[in-house]
Amino acid sequence: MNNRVIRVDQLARVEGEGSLIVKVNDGKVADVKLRIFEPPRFFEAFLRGRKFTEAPDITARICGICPVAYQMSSVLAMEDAMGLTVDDQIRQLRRLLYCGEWIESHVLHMYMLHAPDFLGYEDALLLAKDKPELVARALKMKKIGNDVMNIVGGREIHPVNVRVGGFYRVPRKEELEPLVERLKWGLDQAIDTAKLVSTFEFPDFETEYEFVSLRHPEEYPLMGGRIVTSSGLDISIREYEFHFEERHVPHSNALHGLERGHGRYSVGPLARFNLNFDRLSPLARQVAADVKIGPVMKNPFKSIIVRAIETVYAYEQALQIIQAYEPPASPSHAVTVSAGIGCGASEAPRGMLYHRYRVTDDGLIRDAKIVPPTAQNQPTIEEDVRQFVTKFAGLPREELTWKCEQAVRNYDPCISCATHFVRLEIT
Amino acid sequence: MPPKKPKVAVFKFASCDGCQLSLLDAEDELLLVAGAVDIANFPEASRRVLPGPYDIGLVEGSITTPHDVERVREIRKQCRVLIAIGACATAGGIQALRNWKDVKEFTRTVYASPEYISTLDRSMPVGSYIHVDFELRGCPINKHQLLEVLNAYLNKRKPTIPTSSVCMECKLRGTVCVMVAQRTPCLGPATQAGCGAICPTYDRGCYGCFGPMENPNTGALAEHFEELGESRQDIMLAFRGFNAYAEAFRKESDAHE
Amino acid sequence: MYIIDSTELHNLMEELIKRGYLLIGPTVRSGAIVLESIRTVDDLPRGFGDEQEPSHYSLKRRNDAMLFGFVVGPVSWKKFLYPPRLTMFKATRAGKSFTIAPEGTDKNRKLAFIGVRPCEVSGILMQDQVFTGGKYVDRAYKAARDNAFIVAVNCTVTGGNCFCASMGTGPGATRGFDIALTEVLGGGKHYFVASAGTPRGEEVLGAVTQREATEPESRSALDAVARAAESLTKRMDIRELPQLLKDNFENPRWDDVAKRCLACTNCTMVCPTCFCSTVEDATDLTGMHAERSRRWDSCFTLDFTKVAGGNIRPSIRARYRQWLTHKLSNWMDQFGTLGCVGCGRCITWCPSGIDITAEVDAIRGNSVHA
Amino acid sequence: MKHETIQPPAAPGEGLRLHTVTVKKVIWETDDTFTLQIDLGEMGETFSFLPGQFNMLYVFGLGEAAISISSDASQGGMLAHTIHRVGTVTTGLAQMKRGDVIGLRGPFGTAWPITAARGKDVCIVAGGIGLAPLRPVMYAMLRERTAFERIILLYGARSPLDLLYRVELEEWAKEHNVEVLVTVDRGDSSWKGYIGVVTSLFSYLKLDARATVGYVCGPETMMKYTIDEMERRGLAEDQIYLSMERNMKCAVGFCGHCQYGPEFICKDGPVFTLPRIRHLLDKKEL
Ligand SMILES: Cc1cc2nc3c(=O)[nH]c(=O)nc-3n(C[C@H](O)[C@H](O)[C@H](O)COP(=O)(O)OP(=O)(O)OC[C@H]3O[C@@H](n4cnc5c(N)ncnc54)[C@H](O)[C@@H]3O)c2cc1C
Ligand code: SF4
Ligand code: SF4
Ligand code: SF4
Repeated sequence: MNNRVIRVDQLARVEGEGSLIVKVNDGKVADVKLRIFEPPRFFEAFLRGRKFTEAPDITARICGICPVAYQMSSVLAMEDAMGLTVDDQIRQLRRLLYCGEWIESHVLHMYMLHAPDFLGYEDALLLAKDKPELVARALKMKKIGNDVMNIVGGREIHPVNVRVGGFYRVPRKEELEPLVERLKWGLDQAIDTAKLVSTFEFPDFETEYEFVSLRHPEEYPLMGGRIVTSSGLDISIREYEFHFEERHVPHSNALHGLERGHGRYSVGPLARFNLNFDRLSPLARQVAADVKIGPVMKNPFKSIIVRAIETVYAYEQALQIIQAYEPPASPSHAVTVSAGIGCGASEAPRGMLYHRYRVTDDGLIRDAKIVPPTAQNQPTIEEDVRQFVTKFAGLPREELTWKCEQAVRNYDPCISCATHFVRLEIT
Repeated sequence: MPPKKPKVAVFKFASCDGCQLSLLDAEDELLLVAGAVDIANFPEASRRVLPGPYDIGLVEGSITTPHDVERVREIRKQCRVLIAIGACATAGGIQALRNWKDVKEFTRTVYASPEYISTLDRSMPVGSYIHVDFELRGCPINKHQLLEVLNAYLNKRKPTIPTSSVCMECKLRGTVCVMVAQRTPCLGPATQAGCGAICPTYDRGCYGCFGPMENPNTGALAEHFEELGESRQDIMLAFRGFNAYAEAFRKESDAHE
Repeated sequence: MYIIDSTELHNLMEELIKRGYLLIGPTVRSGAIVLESIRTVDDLPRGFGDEQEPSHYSLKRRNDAMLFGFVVGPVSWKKFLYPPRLTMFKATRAGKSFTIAPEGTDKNRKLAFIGVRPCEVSGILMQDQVFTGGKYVDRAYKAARDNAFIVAVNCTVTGGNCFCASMGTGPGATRGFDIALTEVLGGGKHYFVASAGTPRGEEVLGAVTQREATEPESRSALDAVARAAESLTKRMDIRELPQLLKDNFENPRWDDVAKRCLACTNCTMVCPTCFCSTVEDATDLTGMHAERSRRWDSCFTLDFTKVAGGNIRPSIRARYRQWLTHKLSNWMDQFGTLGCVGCGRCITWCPSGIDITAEVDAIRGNSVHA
Repeated sequence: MKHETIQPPAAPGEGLRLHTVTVKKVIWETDDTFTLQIDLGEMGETFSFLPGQFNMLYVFGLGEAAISISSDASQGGMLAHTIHRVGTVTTGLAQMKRGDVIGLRGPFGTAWPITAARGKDVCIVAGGIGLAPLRPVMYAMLRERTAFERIILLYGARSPLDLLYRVELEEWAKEHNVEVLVTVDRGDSSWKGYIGVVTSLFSYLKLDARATVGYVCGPETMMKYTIDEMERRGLAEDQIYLSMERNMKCAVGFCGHCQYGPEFICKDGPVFTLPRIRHLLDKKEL
C-alpha cells in the first residue's frame, strides 16, 4: 500500500489522447501527471497569413466535439477587431446554434462518457445491453442538439454556415418549426435526467477552487460578457491576458493555464454554475433546487448534475429562441476590413474558450492566440487527482484507478483541443 | 451459436476527433451498429479494449511523429481491412499546412525542452506509410457515408461512394449554383461529392473539405476564379485548405504561390 | 383562342387544384427562378426577369408586372417526371431466397406544370421518346407523364443563351401541351391568350374562360412571340450537323475544350433531355434488407464507362466529345431528332462558360470536311 | 445490308422486372471462371432466348451484372451462364450454392443470326470468356449439324488452365465434325497445342471466303485483328458478326452507359453486323 504507481495508459471516453500517471510514495502522493501526448497541430502557426474570414472554419477543426465554440469565439474576436456588433436577431441565432452544441455535447458526456462510470459499465454500448431505453433516450436527446446544428449550421460537425458578421444563410421559419415539439420533449427528458443523475452515488469529495467563467448582464453565459472569478476578479475579455497566462510543462504537449497571482483555476460547468446561478432560468433553478444542488458546489463528481441542469437551460433557450424567431432581413452584417486586434470568448461546453487575433489592413491574420478550456483545466485536474488519491488511498487498486480516471472525466477534457495550441513565437 | 461478430476498432492520430465522433453522431444507427459488430477498441467511447486482430480498423488523423509511423504500421498488421477516415487520414488534414513551413524551427522556438517534442517535418496521410483498403473523404466525413462503407465491408460489396464532383450533388439536390447566380467562387467543380453540397445550399461556395474529385481540372477552375476577381493569393488559399496536401490541390495552390 | 385576364389566372390554377393536381411552377428562390410547388399567382415571379450569359445568371427586376417575363432557370421539368433519385425496389432476405417489393411510384400523384416553355415542352417530348417510345417502357416515367398536365407559356422575351429557333423548338409551342398561354402586356391591358392542345386541356380551359380572343388580341399574342423570335441572338448552325460531328471525331477543338471543361457534370444535370442514370445497391447492417435505387448520372463521370478491363473514356476530352456528339449527332440515329432543344441551360450553368453553340461553330470552322 | 441481327420482341415494361430464380449448380471451369446453372422454375414455361442474348443477374444487396447465356436455347427451364469473377457481383455469384436464389432480368439484346449461316461454312472466333455467348450457337448448329457445311471454332485463352469447356471442345471435334483449333498465350509443360494469339490460327486454315459466315466475340483488340484477318481472307463484311461489351446498368436503353457511338449495346447489340459498327471500331475512347 505504500509505494505504488497508478497508470492509465490511454484515457478512454475523453476526446483525444492522454494518459494519467500517479506516483504514491510512503502513502503520500508524490506526483500526478496528466500527460497529453497527442501531437501538436500548430494551428496558431498556420493561421498566420490566412484571411480573417477563414478563422471560423479553420479553428473549428481544432475540435470536432465543440466546433461551434471555436467558431463563436473566433467570430466574436474578429468582430471585435473590426469594430462590429451584430444585431440581436443574429446573436440569438448564434445562441441557438450554440445551444445545439451544448445539448449534443452535454448529453454525449453525461450518458455516453460519464454515466457508465457511475453505473459500473465500461461504455454506453454495454450499458445499452442492460438499459436499452436509457441509451435510446440519450441518443434521441442528443440528436435534437445535432439537428439544431444541422439546420442552423448546415452540419453538426464543423458547421458551414457561420461567418464573421453573421451567417451565410439564415433558416426559414418553417425549417425551425419542426424542432419545437422535439425540444419540448427534450426539455422534459433533461429535467428527468437531472433527477436521474442526482441519484448516482458520488464520492464524498470536495475541494477548493478558483472558478473562472464569463458573465453576461442578463443571461447565463454562452458568448461574450465579462470574465469573473470566484476570488472576485471582474474584467473585460480584452483584459484576459493581463490576468491569465499559459506555461509549457515538459510532460505535456498542452500548455497549462494559470491565473497570475493565483495559480490553477477551473473553467467549465461547475465554474459557470457557481458564478452565474442567478442567471439561470427560473425553471433551471427550480430543477437545481429539486435535486438539491446550488452554489457553491465543490464536488467535481457532481459536475454531471450541473451538466444536466445546463442541458435543461439549453433546451429551454433553444425553444424560446425558435418560438420568437423572425428571420433577419440580411443574414449577415457587412464587414469593413480594418487592421486591429480583437478578443473573443465564449463558453464551450467544457468551459471558457478565448481567442485573440491581430489582423492586418488587408484582412490577413498576423497572429493568433487560442486558449482552450482543457488547457486551462489541466493543472486543476492534476490537483483533483492528487487530493482524491490522498483521501482515498485505501481503495483497492482497480477501483482507485477507475476513480482517478473518473476524476479526469469529470472535466470532460478535450485533449484534441488542448494540444492544438502550441504557440510559436518567432522573433 | 450466433456467428462471431466482426471486430471493429477505431484509431486516432493527429486530428480533431470529429470523424470518429461521426459514429457516435449516427444516433439512429448506433445501436444497430453495436449489434452488428463488436466494437473492440474505441477509446473515445469505451474504456474496454479487446486485443486485435480486428476485422475492420478505422483510422482517423494524420501521421505527424516518428512514433505515429511505427504505430500505424503495427495497426496495419492488426487490421484485416483498414479504412482511413477523414481529410487528416486521407490527405494530411488542415495541419498539413505546416508542410510548407519549417517545423523543426517552430518547435525549437516554442518549447522550453524541444527534446520532449517529436514531430515529423510533414503531416502525412495514413496511406503514405501503409496500404489502405479504402479512403473515406471529408472534413469531417459524412456519417451516412461512414455507415455505407462499414455496411459495404460487412456485406462484402463495393461501397457506393461516388468520386464525381460536388456539383452533381448540388444539382441532384436542386440547389441554385452560387458560382453562376451569385458569382461566389466555389470549389465544387473540383471537389469530390459526399457532403450533400451543403455549402452551396447555405449560399456559400464549397471550400473543398472532401478533397479533389476524380481527375479534377483545377487549372480551369482557378482560371474561372480569376475571372470572378479572385487574386492569386485568394486562389492559393482556396486550394490550400482542409485538403491542402492532396496532390491536385497542392499543385494548384503551389502554382499560385 | 380564348382570353384569360391576368387577374383571372388564379381561376386556372384553382381549377387544376380542384381537379386534384398539385401545381408546380416558377418561383424565386436563392437568386434564381426555380420550379417548385406553388399555390397561387402570388408565388409566380411577377415583375422578375433574368439575365443570362455563359456561366452567368442574374435575376433582375422588370419595370412591369409580367408574370412570365423571364426564360428558363436552372431547374428543368425532368426532375418531376424522371426524379433525380428513385427507389426501384426493396428486397428482404428469406432463408436462401429473398422477396422483392417493387417501389411503385405514386400512381395517383397528379402534377400540373405551370409555365412550361416551348423548348421545354420539346424536351419532355424527347424524353418521352427515350422512356416510352421504344421496345421497353419505363413505367415510373410513364405513370408520372400520364398524370402530368402541361400548361405551356410561349416566350415573349428571350434570354442571352436561348437558341430555340435554331433547333425548331420555340419561342412558340406547337404541340405537346394541354393548354398554351401567351402573355400579353401593354396598352394598359394584361391578359393571356390561351389555346388547348388536348381534350382535357379543352375541358379545363372551358371551365376557366368563355371569352374568345378577338382578332387583334390573337394578333398581339402572335406578334409578341414573333418579336421574341427576332430578338434571339444566339444561333446554332445545324446543317448536316450529325454528319459533321461524325466526321470530326478527331478535331483540335476537343483538346481545346478539354482544357476548359471541369467534368463537373453541371451541363448534363441541367439539360432537359439528358437521361443517363446509374443504380446504387444498398444493404442494411443486418444484411437482411437490400435496396436498389436509381439516380441521375452523367457521361462526364469516370465511373460511367468503367469496365473490368479499364476505362473506355479516361480523358475529359473524350467525355466532352461523347456528350456533344450524343446530343447533336448520335441522338439523331437513336431517336430521329437532335437531342438539344436550344434552352441554353448548359451554357448558363457551366461554371466554365463553355458554350455548346460556340463549340459547334469552332468544330465547323476547324472541320476537315467543312 | 443483307443480314441483320435478330431483335426479339419484348413485352412493354418487362425489361425492368426482376424474377427470382434458383441456382442449381456451380461448375468451376477454371480458377476464376465458373458456370452457373439456373433452374427457372415456373418462369421456365415462358422464358425463351436466342443464342447471343444476355441476362442481368442480381445478387441480393450487391447489384447486377450483364451476363450472356451460355446454355442450349432448346433446353427450356434450365439456363447456364459462364462467368468470369472480376468484381463485386461476379464474386457474389461465385459464392452461390445449390438452392440459393438470385435475381434475373432478361433476356436482352440481339442474337447471332444462325439461319443466315445455313448451307454455309461458319467460322467462330472466340477469345477468353467470349466463348460463353458463342456456346449456344454451337448447340444450335450441332442440333442440325447437316444444315451447315464446315463449322470452324478458333479459340484463344490466356493459358491452358484458362480454357473453358475442355470436354465439350473435344466432343465437338471428335463427334460432330467441328474443326476446333485452340491456342493459348502462354503454354505450360503439358501443353502440346498452339501458342500465340487467336488470329495466328488462321494460318492453319483455308476458308471458302464466299461461303463463310464469321462470328466473333472477345476483347475489342482481339476482335479488330480477327476482322482484319477474316477480310484479308475475303470474307464479306456483312457476313461478319461480333458481340460487344460496355458498362451497363439497365439493359433496356435508359441508363445511357453502354452507348457505343449511336448504338446502345444493350438493345442494338450486343451482336452487331460488322458494317453497322465498323466505322466505330477504330475510334479511341469512343
Ligand atoms: C452484354 C454483355 C454480356 C456479358 N457477358 C458476360 C459473360 O457471359 N460472362 C462474364 O463473365 N461477363 C460478362 N460480361 C461482363 C460483366 O457484365 C462484367 O464483368 C460485370 O458486370 C462485372 O461486375 P462485377 O460487379 O463483378 O464487377 P465490378 O465490381 O463492377 O467491377 C469490375 C469492373 O467492371 C466494371 N463494370 C461494371 N459493369 C460492367 C459491364 N457491364 N461490363 C464490363 N465491366 C463492367 C466496373 O466498373 C469495374 O471496373 C458481359 C457484359 C455485357 C455488357
Ligand atoms: S454551387 Fe458550386 S458545387 Fe454547386 S453547381 Fe455551382 S459550382 Fe458546382
Ligand atoms: S444541350 Fe444545352 S441547350 Fe441543348 S437542351 Fe440540353 S441544356 Fe438545353
Ligand atoms: S461542359 Fe461545362 S458544365 Fe459540362 S462538364 Fe464541362 S465544365 Fe461542367
